[in-house]
Order: sequence, then structure tokens, then C-alpha cells
Amino acid sequence: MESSFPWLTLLTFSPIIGLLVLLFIPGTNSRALRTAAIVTTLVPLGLSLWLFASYDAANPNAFREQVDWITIALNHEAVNIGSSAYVFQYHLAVDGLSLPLVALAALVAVMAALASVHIKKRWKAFYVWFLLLETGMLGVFLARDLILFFLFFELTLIALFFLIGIWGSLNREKAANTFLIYNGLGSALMLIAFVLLISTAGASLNATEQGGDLVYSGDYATIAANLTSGESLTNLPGGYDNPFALSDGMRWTIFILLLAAFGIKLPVLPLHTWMLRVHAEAPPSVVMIHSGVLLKMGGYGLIRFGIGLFPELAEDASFVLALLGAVSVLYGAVLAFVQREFRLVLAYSSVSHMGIVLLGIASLNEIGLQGAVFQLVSHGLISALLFLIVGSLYERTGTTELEELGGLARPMPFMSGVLLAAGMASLGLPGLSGFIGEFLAFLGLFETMKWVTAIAAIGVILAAVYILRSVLKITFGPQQERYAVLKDARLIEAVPMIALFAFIVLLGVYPSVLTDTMQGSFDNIIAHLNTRMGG
Amino acid sequence: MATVYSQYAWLVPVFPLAAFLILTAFGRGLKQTGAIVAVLGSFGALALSALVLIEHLGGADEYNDSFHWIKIGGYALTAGFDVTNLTALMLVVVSLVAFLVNIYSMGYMKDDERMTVFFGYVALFTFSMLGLVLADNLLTLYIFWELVGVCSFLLIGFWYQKPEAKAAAKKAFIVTRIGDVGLLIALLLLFWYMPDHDLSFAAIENVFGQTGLITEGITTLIAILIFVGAVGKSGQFPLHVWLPDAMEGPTPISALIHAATMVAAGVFLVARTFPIFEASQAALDTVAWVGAFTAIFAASIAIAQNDIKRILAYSTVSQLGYMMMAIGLGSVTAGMFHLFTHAFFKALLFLGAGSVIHAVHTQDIHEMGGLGKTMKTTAWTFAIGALALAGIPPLSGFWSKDAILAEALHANPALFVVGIAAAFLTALYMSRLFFLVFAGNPKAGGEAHESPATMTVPLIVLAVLAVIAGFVEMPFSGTGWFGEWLTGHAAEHEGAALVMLVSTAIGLLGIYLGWLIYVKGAISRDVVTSRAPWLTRMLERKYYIDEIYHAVFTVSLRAIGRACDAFDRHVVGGAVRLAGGAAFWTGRAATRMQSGQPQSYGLYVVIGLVILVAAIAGRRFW
Amino acid sequence: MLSSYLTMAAILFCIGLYGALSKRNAVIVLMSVELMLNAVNLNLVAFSKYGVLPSLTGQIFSLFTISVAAAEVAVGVAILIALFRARGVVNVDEFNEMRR
Amino acid sequence: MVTTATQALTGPDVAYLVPEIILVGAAILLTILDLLLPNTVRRGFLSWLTLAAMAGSAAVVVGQLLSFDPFGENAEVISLLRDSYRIDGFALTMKLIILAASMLILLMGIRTIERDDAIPDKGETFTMMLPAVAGALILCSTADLITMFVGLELLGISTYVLIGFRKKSKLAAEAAFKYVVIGAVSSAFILFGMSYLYGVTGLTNLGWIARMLEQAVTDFKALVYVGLFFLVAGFAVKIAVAPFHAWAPDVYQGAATPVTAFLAVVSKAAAFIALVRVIFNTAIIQTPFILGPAVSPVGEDVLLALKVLAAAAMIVGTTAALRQKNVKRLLALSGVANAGYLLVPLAIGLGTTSTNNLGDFSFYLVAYLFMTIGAFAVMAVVSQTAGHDELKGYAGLYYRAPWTAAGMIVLLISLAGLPVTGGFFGKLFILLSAAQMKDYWLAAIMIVTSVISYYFYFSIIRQMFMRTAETEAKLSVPVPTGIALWICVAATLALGFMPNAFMEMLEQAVTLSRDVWVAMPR
Repeated sequence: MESSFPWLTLLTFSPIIGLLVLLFIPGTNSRALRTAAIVTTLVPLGLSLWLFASYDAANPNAFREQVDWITIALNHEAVNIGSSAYVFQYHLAVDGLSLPLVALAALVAVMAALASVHIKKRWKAFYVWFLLLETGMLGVFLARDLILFFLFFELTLIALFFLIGIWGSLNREKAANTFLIYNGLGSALMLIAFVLLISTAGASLNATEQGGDLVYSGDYATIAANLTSGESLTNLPGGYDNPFALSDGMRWTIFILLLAAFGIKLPVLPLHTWMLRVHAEAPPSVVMIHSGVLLKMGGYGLIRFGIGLFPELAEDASFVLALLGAVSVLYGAVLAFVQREFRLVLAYSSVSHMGIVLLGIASLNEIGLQGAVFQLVSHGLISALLFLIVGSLYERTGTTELEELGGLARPMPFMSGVLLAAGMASLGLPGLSGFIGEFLAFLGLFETMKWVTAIAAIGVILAAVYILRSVLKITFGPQQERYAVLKDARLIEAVPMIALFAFIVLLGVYPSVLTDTMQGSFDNIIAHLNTRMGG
Repeated sequence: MATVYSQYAWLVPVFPLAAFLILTAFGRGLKQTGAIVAVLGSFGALALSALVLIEHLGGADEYNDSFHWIKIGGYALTAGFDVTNLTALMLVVVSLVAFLVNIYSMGYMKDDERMTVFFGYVALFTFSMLGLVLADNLLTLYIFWELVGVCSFLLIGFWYQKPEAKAAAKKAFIVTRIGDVGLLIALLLLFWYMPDHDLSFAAIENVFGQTGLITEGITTLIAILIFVGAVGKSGQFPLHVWLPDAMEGPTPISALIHAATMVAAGVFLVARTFPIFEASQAALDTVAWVGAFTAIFAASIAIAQNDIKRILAYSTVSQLGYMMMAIGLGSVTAGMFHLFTHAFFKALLFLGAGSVIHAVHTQDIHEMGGLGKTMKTTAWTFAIGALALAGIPPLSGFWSKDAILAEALHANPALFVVGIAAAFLTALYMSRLFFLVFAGNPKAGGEAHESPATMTVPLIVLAVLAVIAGFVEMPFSGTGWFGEWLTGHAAEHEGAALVMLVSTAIGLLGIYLGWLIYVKGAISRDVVTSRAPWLTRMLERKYYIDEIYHAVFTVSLRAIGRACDAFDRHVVGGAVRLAGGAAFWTGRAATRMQSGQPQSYGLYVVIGLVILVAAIAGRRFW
Repeated sequence: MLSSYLTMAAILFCIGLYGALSKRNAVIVLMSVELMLNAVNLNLVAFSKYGVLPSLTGQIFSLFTISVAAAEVAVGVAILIALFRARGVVNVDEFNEMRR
Repeated sequence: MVTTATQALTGPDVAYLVPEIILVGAAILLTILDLLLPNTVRRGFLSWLTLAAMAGSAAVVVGQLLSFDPFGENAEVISLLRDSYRIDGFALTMKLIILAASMLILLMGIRTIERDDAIPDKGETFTMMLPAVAGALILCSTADLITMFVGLELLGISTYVLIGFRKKSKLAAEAAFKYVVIGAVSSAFILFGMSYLYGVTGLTNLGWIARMLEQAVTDFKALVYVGLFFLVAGFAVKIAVAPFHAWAPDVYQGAATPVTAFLAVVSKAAAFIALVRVIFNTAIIQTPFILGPAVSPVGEDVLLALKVLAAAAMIVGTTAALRQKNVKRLLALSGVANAGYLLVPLAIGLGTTSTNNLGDFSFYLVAYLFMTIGAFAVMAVVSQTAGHDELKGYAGLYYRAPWTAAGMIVLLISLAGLPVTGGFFGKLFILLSAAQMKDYWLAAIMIVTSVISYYFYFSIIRQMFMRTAETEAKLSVPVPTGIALWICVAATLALGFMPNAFMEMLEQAVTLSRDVWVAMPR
């Protein structure tokens, strides 16, 4: 069943529609601007939830929009093979891998829009960039053409640069800059990899319909098929070597480039330093999106491009990946333990949690991969919740230094309770989503690498140590005079907190919501590895 | 026999869960009614569990029901419940103690402004504990296992403004988490080694029942790792350190969680997965020796403590050690039997202690005294509990401890000696505790009053149970059906008479010694202190275990953290700065070229050309 | 024959280049540039006579060069005069107000 | 078949020169008009007449393009004076680009020059652009060394004068003088190289040179190398690639902003176009059946030299700009880096799998044209208002002129090579070509320097959006400048969203064997 209505396009670009509406609202009317922005973000949320509900794992191609976007017939004479063309498609699709992340992005965007009540200046510009960012991240998860993917990826980069640089705290410009350069480097590596892929595996011969015999395409499926089948160009005239064949060295180069590119985003040790500054400086509602969704683009990219295109290399590298993941888990946890600033604790905690994603990926079996995606979604929700609370806390106390905080459970029992609950989710308490992701990743990896898993499992203890240290420091302890007058969460703050936590509980108690959707999404990878093992 | 109630056993935890949800959602508006909700919740659980137990006492079959919780590809993780005789018994124990503690708390926590929160937590704990008991597979059990841990954490830290409570809560959570990781890894191991990746206890029994399906090494590893989990939860050495500190929580909590139910979960876990242990003698020995060591180790510490609750806490650790030892000796029956009786008398002791604390507002036994006169109910019930703990016939503790000692004598005389020694110390510290608190002259100015009925009634109920609970399994022929019913194995009866004699004598001796020291004064209280001050100090400082842990783990973790932080800042960050710096330095060099002198620009042209020609064209000529 | 012309031209070019890059007086610099261009003329004329395919093209080319060079120097001197008015010096190394 | 027989210039042939004749004629007429008019008359209208002349020239070029029909099967290249002057697809396309750029620069500069107090004679400044553009057009059309030299000098000398017109500015005179010296030296280098090429092949015709090169290499290897490398070095100065770029920041800084834009776009583009002709007839040669690199005997080395130059330009231009606080100099260095990017499609040559048909080069050239002119348009306004070229002049631009700031974002993003802009696709196509030729290191340098360039392009954005201005006064953008700016912004976005339309046009308009390889018989 091909859906005729372009639902995915609507989903992706609905924030832009809202943005256009927003442009007609006077810049001083913050209430109207915020309402419009929140209503706008509800559209993709509704659509994505509808998609989620109507998605059938058995029929993953139900939603697919594929239009030739940039087809460039190139002058034929430079090439003797015949005519040639570049074909870059506008190609959106969902599958079990992207759908959970799309829903996550839409959800976190709504929550972040709600949390943006703390934004105090230039509302209009803020929501403009905010909605652009949302389009960017939805597009990243839906795009199935390398170039299109890259476009959306860069859109998030630019939008976030502005969001950090204008609305961040004291050192915002530096944070924005670090973010830009570091992630720019990441996307540059990705672009190199993409360009290499397009000009080798993306090439296909005798695709005459496009008016060319030699077509350079950015289509993910084409590239994946060419890569796995090995040869894209077999009947070259005159018995010359296939110029499109990728040598092993090139395959490794591309694979490592992709790993590095998405590793920066994830972030994987030792490419994580940029994230600290972003976490500490960006406005909390932006960090919600950043930590909640944008880091996930790294994990998504690793699975989609790193593992999806080069399963056999991933298998060869799986030990290194797992080790990297385990080290990230422990290193992030230990560092989170000694931080004095709560946002940095959370930043390192993200490093640690993303290490678990890496572990899941390194397992290269269905349980582990699903665990990795589950962990992405779960961490997205949890860190969004945590930063939502951080935003509200910072609004009230004016600090996130652990030393300055304490005893907040008394003046604000609700928020402290949610913080504690979010902390519990973060340290992987069963019944909450964090546990499932962690458990599945461990379970998957354990099949192949028992010792690495066992070592990484120490991170479970360390997570408890650093989460409790910081969360209890904030909430427990004697009440401090200056915080006695603080008010608990307002309704507009409480609603997103409850909503996010409800999702965390839902995923924790009934994980099949997610795992059933992901069913079969990794069949290609697994099947490929199995045949390799068999042959 | 048909299972009528058992198939609805999953409803047992639902009652307290509902209570928890109601209390959490509407808690702030409820106040006193909140307590009623919680009591009703636990009563619902108790009623249904009682029905289930009765059904099973009548010989009902096991009932099992499960569903696919997570399905991934060809793998499925299931969740489900399983009603066996053992779980039916545990259900009743848990819900009964929970019910009594709820009632007790109505009095004990009356003046606390966060009472509904307290009852909410208790309800959540009850739910989790019942869930743990009902779980039909290790994963489900693990989930509830963690949940009871977090409830324990919440309740220990209930008075969150006290720094000690905060520290104790944190410690409890983290230390038990260490054990949990062991269990988690065991879970992972089992998942990949079990045929069909089936984690259910039934399957475990099947697989490990037959030899050779899983190699002995792996079996031992799994067993040890499961035991590590149990060690954490049940406060066994070396992870016992959290349990005494956990006494910072409200006393009813100490009774419910840290005496009767949750801490026994470790024992329950080992009993539930006993087929794995049974398949590995090494694992059994480990369990037995760790248990025995813990029993005597904790008992020795208890002698030198002054905090009424801490003494009881160490006593709990010691008794849990007994249970572990029993199971390690191969007798689930004895272990579970002791667990069963211990739940009652230890809950009774804690609630009694709570009653005392409620009256005198101190926990230091040296500041108490003569309370027997003003708090008659409390004193009498406490005495019953203490005697039961000390193993004086015919109270329940005697029978269960006796079963264990008989087992030890039969299987491993060395352990029997350890057990007897621990029993002696138990009698000694209990008599010390009892006499210091209830005998002698009042020190607190006589203002102590007996607690209200909500608190004394549970004491009386528990006291009755502490007396009679032991009769279900006496080493006399014809009455030993409990073991058969519970595990299919009767407790060890060989040499029972000798054991009975010795243990009773030892118990009496301990009490007598205590009486001599603390009542009659025939032996000076500092007889040991004066001769071997280091010994007293060592016992008071609990063998310096906390200090050692602090030095070894906390300090080193912090040091590692600092080192990593420095690494992160200087090495990782430095590398990044270096890369950035490289670009800037290149830029600076490039900027140097901009001298403003057109002639030097021309010179660059010439140099550039010469380099190009020399480097590229030159290759053709040389 | 050809090679001596070429050598001569190359030497001339180098002298011009050296002058253009090292003389402080701006007028001499412009003259040195002329020298370089004249070296080229010498080359062109020599090739036109002794090259692989002797033709008039080289000589025509040199005519173009000569006239263009004249124009170039004229403009150069005009600019130099403007600069001299502004600065009062003709030293090339003092024309470095803009740098870095 | 190429004949060595002399071709005479006939009457009808002159008609093909109409675009240049219009420009030169207008230059003469307007200069005379300027002289005759009394001083009291304002010279503003002269700029519009100049613009009209360019427009007329452009119209004729369009007409020629249509009648040439480069997309058709039987387009016939018109060759005057034995390829001294060619009317072919490449020449016409490039002429159109040059004229479009010139018109945009003029449009953007009209008010700027009128307001510039350092320029006493406004009229001359406008009219002087005409011969410069004429020189650039000649460079597009020539396939003969002599004509090429004349075009280069016409362009060069006109621009010396253009810079010098800012008489009252000490900096301008200094800039003009530096440009004269360096320009003359580079001309000498080019000439010297040309003289050797002529000498070893016997003719100045590029087609002839291409044909004779193989023989010449065997006979006079050293001379060929020296000739080609001198030629390349001279052109490297003109297009300002490192290390031959050092003059550019100084000269750019001293010149009036529109003239700077002219230098950065038109002069650079024209030199590039001439270089294309030279490279494609000496280094990259046509083979009947291309498998493997299609290079001449010396080609490999020349191309390697170009690659090195491109890499050096990218690295030096980008890193030097990191520390630059003067926006004009910064854009000059950005121009150096961009010259490096533009050099890549030339340097990588041609191969079996390559789709390189100068489409990537032309596309990026067009993208560069629009984004650079747009950036200079904003700069002209900002600098004139602030009275300096420093970065801090942009502080708070968002508050003072939000739309201009928004337009500037697009241009800077394009310069940085981020989507969805012309700059991104321009770089992407070049990258793809480089990857097809397996010149991975060049592609890597290209991408990495792009990333480094984010730093300084976004530092302008930071100033505009994240800093507060010293003055809250609204910034008034003159209408012509605004029009030029928004044309540039719109074109940059259009190139980003619909790269296919334009790329395909460029690809089809230029056919290597018909247009660029002049020697081979069709």
C-alpha cells in the first residue's frame, strides 16, 4: 500500500508552516508567539504518533515518498561509457529504526516548546530557529538520500548555532562556536564519506530511464545494495578494471569516517568535549532538544550508515566498538561523579549512556541493536526531562552548582520528586525506560563479548553513584534559607514533566510499544552477517 | 485440586499498587485518610494471599501464567507469575507484616506531615515485594528486586533533611546495586545458556536438575553471581554495611523492609534458584561459609553497639547469615523456615523498639532503662521476641534455628560450631539489650508512656506469631509436614535431640551471662574493655569495615574521577585545543606573509615558483 | 645561436626581477619591470628567427608587448605620482601602511 | 583540420565583436562626455549609462548564445583570425557570467561610489569599468596567446586605474601601486612563459601549441616545463592562490568596495577563464577514447602543481582569515580559499569515471560570484556607515537592519559551504568530481578547510546577531545596493534549491571538444 498523500512531507515541513504563521505575529507578543509555536509543534507530534500507530512492521514500505529532486544530466562527451547523470532524490521513508526517533523528536520538541517559557528575549527569532531545528531533525530521521540527509543534518547545525549563541548563558558565543566547529567537522567527515560513497557505490550503470547510462545516485537503498552485492559496474567496455569497486582500504576509510562523523555527534570518547560546553551554556529548553534528540542523530547515523552499509566491517570492528562503548560508559560515569555543576554531571552522564548505545550497536545482533535504539529513545526522554527540570531549577535558584543547592525537596516537593524519578530512570531502574535500553544492550552484547559486557556493567553501579550524589545533593539535606520561598512547578512546567515521565514509565512497563515497531528493522544487517558467517 | 484463587494471585500486588497510585495522585488532599487507603490496600493483599495460602495448604497445584513482555526477533522475554507453596507462604508473610506495619505506622507516624507520602512508599514497597515473590522468572524477579531496593532507598531517606538519612539512603542503594550487578550478569549468563533462553524458575529447575546440560564452571559462575545479588540484598558480608545504616529510616520501615521482608529476599532468591546451587558444590560451600561467617561476624558487632536499632540490625544480618548457611548446607527448608519465623519475631522486635523510641525519643540503650515498668505490653512482647531470637524453646526461633543447627551438625560440624557460637552471642547481646532497656532504673525521667493501641496491637499479634510460628515444623515425628509441603524435603532431624539440648543450653548461658553483667553486676561491664580495649573498639567500629570501604572505594573512585577529569581537560581537551591551535598557528604564519611590502610579495611569487618547479618539474630531470 | 639569445634574455629577466624585488626607489622598480618585459621581447624575437617554426608571430607579439608595457608603466608612474603626493616619498618599503 | 594559412578579418566578422565594441565605444563616449560636462553637473547618470552599456553588451551576448545554440546538435564555433578570437559555448557562457557580475557590482556600487568622499571624479570610476570588462570578455573568447595577453593587460591596467581613482585615500594609492608592481611582475612571468611556449611550438595559437606539445616535450623538455610553470605562476598571481596571493588583502583593502568586488569576482574569474583555456590545451588533452587520465606528457606535472596550489590556497586562505578582523581583508582571504576550490576542477583533470565537464567549475564560479558580490554589497553599506572595515562594525546589524542581516546569513552560509545554498552544491559538485578522479586528499583538504572557514564566516554572524550595536540607528541600504544584494541572495538560494536547472544548462552549454579544446577538428 503506497500512501498517496505526502504525510511524511507534511510531517517534516509542518514546523515550517507554523514558522510562516509565526512571522506574522508581532515580535513583542511573546504569549501569542509561544502559543503558536506550541500548537505548531503539536502537529508533527500528532502526525508522528499517528504514523507510529499505523505503522506495520510487516509492511515497512507503506510510507515512502520518492521524487527525483536534483537530476543533472551531464554532458556525455567527457565519459566514454555513455551519458551520465547525478540523481539526488527527495526521498523520505520510515522504518522501524527511524519511526521511534521521529516520534521522540516530535515529542521532545513539544516539551521543549513548552519549556521555552524561560526564554526572555527575542521570542520570534527563537521560535523561528526552533521550528527550523525541528524540521531539520525530523528530516534527518526520514531522509533516505544521502544528500537530503546531509541537508537536514546541516540545518540542525545552523539552527542550533543560533539557539545556543543568542539565548545561551554567559559563555554562549564560545559554546556556539565550539559546537559549530566540532560538529561542522563531524559533518565534514560525513560529507567526505558520502561523496566517496556516491562516486563509487552510488554509481550504477545502464539506468537508462534517467536519460543516462552512468548514474551517480545518493539513494541509500542503491548504495546499500551496491555495497553488499560488491560490484556495481560489471560490464565495462574493453575489460578494464571496475573503477567503482571499493578496495578494502577504501571501505575501511569510509566506515571509519562515518564512525567518526557520527561518533562526534553521539558523542563517543574522546570526541565529546564540545558537548560539555553546549550542555552547560545552552538554554535548557534547547539542551532538551540537543541532548534529547540531536545526540540521537549520531546513534541513528551509526546504525543506519555505519552498520547498515558496512555490516561486515562493523563485525570486524565490533570489539573495538564495544570497548569504546565500555570505556565511554565508565569514563563518563566516573567524570560525572566528580563534576561540581549539575549540567556537567548530566553531560557526562550522556557520554556514559551513549556508551551503552555503542555497546548495543557493537553486539550486532537484533537484541543489541534494538537495545541501542531503545536506549536512544529512552535517553532522549530522560535527558529531556532532566533538562526540563534543570531549566525550572535554574530559573528559580539562578545556579546549577551542586555546592550551592540543597534541601530543595522541602520548598518544591513535586519538582524534587520528578527529579528523583528522572534520576532513577537515568540510572536504569526497572519499570522505567532506561532499564530496558540498558538491559537489551547488555543482553545483546553478552552473546558475543561477555567480558566487555561485564566490565561495562560496572557502569550500572557508577550510574547509581553519580546520579544519587548529585540528585540527593540538590533535593535532600537541610533546607537552605534562601530557597525557602521558592515556588514549586507551575502548571505549564508540570505538564511536560508529567507527560515525559508518563512516556518513560510507559516504555519501561510496556516496552513492546517500541520493540514491536522495530521488529525486523535489522533483518538486512543480521541476514548479511549470517550469510557471511555461513560462507 | 483446582486453583481458584491462585489464578488471581496477580491481583495481590495490585491492591497496594492501587493504594500507591491513589496516594501519589491525591496524596496532598488526603492526610489521615491516606493511611486508611494504605491499610485497606495491604489488607486486600493479605486477604487474597491468605486465600491463596489456604488453597495451597489444601494441596493445590502450582499455578503459572506468563506472557511475552518483549519480543525481539526469535527471542522473547516473558513476564509472569507463579504460585507455588513457597510463594504462597511468602505472600502471606509479606502481606501480613506489611498490614501490621501499616496499622502500627498509623500511630507511629501520626504527627509526620508527610504521612501520606510515607504510606505511599510503603504501599509501593508492598507491591514490589509481592511482585518479587510472585515472579515466575528471574527477569521479572530482577525488576521487582530493583523496585524494592528503590523503595527501601526512599524510605531510609524518608527524613531527607537529616544528612545521616541522606547518606544512609545513598549507601543502601549503591551497596545493594553492587550485588544487583552480579545478579544482572547472572541473568545475562542464564539467558544465553538456557535452552530456548527461558529464564523461568520451572525451566531452571528442569535444566539444572539434569546434569551435563550446562557445564559445571558456568553453573558455579551463575550461582555465585546470583549469590552476589543475594549478598547485597540480604546484607551478607562483605556487603552488609548498608543495613545498619539503614536504621536511619522510620522504625516501622526497619521492621518491614530491613527485618522481615526485603532483606530476606536474598534468601528467597537463593531458595528460588536453588537447583542451580544444588548443581554446584562449590557454590553451595560459598553460600554456607559466607552465611556462617556473616552470622558470627555480625553477632560479634552487635554486642558492642549502643543504638537499639543498630543492635537489631546486626542481629538481622547475623540471622540472615544463618539462613544462608542453611541453604548453603543444602536445606532450603531450614533456611526458609528460619526466614518465616524470623520475619515475625524480628518485626516484633523492631516494632517494639519503635515503641520504645517513640516513648523515650532516643535510640541509645544506655539512656534507657526501667522501661519494663511503664511499658508493660511493649516489654512483654519484646521479651517474647528476644527469647525467640535467642532460641529458647518453645518459641518459634528455637525450632527454626534448631533445624539449621541440626543440618549443620549433619553436614559440616565446623559450621555447627560457628552456628553455636553465633547463637551464644545472639543470646548475649539480646539479653544485654533487653536488660539495659527494660530492667533497672528509669533514666529518662519516667515520662515514658505505653504506646497507643494502633502500635501495641500489632505487637501482640506478632508476639503470638513469634510464639506459635515454630510449631509448623518440629523435629518430632508426625509434625514435620512443613518441609515436605514447602520444598518436598523435610528438615534434618537426625541428632535433633543433641542439637536441641546444646542450643538451648547455649542460649540460656548467653542470657545468664547477660543477666550477670547487666542486671546483677556480678561481672563488671567493662571486663573486656579494661583488658582488651582494642577489641571493644574494634567491635564498636564494626571491624573498621566502613573506614576500609571508604578508603578503598570512595576515595579511590574520587581519585580516579579527578584523574579522569584532569585527563579530560588537559589531554582530550588539550588535543582539541592543539588541533584548533594548529589552524591558528598556520594562520599566523600565513599572516606573517602580509608584511605590506610589495617586493616581498613578489619574492614569494618567485620562491613559490622555484619550489613548484624544483619539486614537481624537477622530478622529471633528476 | 638560439641558446645564447635565450640565455641573454634569461639573464636580463633575472636582473629585472632582482631589481623589481630589491630596489627601494619605486621608479627603479618600474624600470626593472620594463627590463623583464624587454627580456621577453628578446625571447620572442629570437624565437621568431631561430625557433622551430620561424614566423613573424613572435615579432608581432613583441610589438604588442612593447606597447602594452608602455601603457603599464605610464599608469604605474601616474599612480606613483599620486602616491608621492600623499606620502612625500618614493621608497617602496615605506608603502606598507596596509599589512597583516 | 586546422590550417596554418592566414585568416583575414572580414567586415561581417566584426559583427561578432559587438559586445566588446559596445563596451569600448561606450567607454570612449562616456569619457568624452565626462570631460565635456561642466563640473557642476553630477556624474551619477554616467553610472546608469555604463550599466546600460553593459546591459547592451549582455543582450548581444545572449543573442549570440541563442544563435550559436550550444544545446543544439550542429552548433558551429566561429573562429576569427585563426582562433585569436572564438565565439563558442564556453566563451559565451563565461561572458554572460562576467557581464552579470559586472552589472551587479556596478549596481551595488553606484551609491557607494557616489557617497565615497575619497573619489573626486565619480564619472571616471564608472566608465573605467567598461574597458576592464571588455578585457575580461576578450579573455573569455581568446585562444591565442597574443590576444590573451592583450586582454589580460586591458583588464589589469584598467583595474590599476580603478583602484587609483580613490585619490584622496592614501591607502588606495598604496594599493594601486602594489597592484601595479605585482601585476606587472606577474604579467612578465606570463609573458616569459608564453614566449617559451611560442618558441618551442612555433605559434601562439593554443590549438597549435596543443598539437605540437608532444614533439616539443621530446625536443625541449626543460623549456616546455619552464614555460608552462611560468605561465601557471603568473596566472596564480592573477587568481590569487597561495603563495602568490599576498597582494590581495592589501589591494582589496585599499580599493573602494565596489572595485574590490570587481577585483574579487571579475578579475579573478577572467584570469580563471583564460587559465582554463591554457590548461585544457596544454595539460589536459583530448584523446579519442578516454580511459585513465587524459593528460599531455607534461600534464601530469602541471596538474600536480595546480593541485598543490589549490591545496595551499585553501589552507592558507582559510587559516589566515581566522585571525583577520578587517572584513575586507577577510573577504580577500576568503577569495584566496575560493580560488583554491575553483582550481580543483581544473587540477584533477579528466578520467573514465569523471563527469567533469567544467560544469562544476562554472557552477561554483557562478555561486562564488553571487555570494561574494552580495557579501560585498552588505559590506559596502556597513563599512561606509561605520567608517571602517572592521568586524565590529557588524555588531548588532540584526537590530539595525534585520532583513539585510538575514540576507547576509544566506550569503555567509553559502560562502561557508553549508546547505541549502549555491555554495554548498558548488562545493559538492567539485567534491564529487575530485572523488571520481580519486583525488581524495584534495577533497579532504577542501572539506576540512570549509569547516575551518565556519569560524570566521560565523564570526560575522555572531557580530550581527549576538552582539549589541554601538548605535541603535537603523541602517539605510541604498535601493540599487539593496536590489543587487537581494538578487545575489535569491540567486544563491535558487542555486541551492534548484541546482539541477542551472547545472544542466552549464553542462550542456559547454562542450569540451567543441569549445575548449581548440585544436582538434570536429
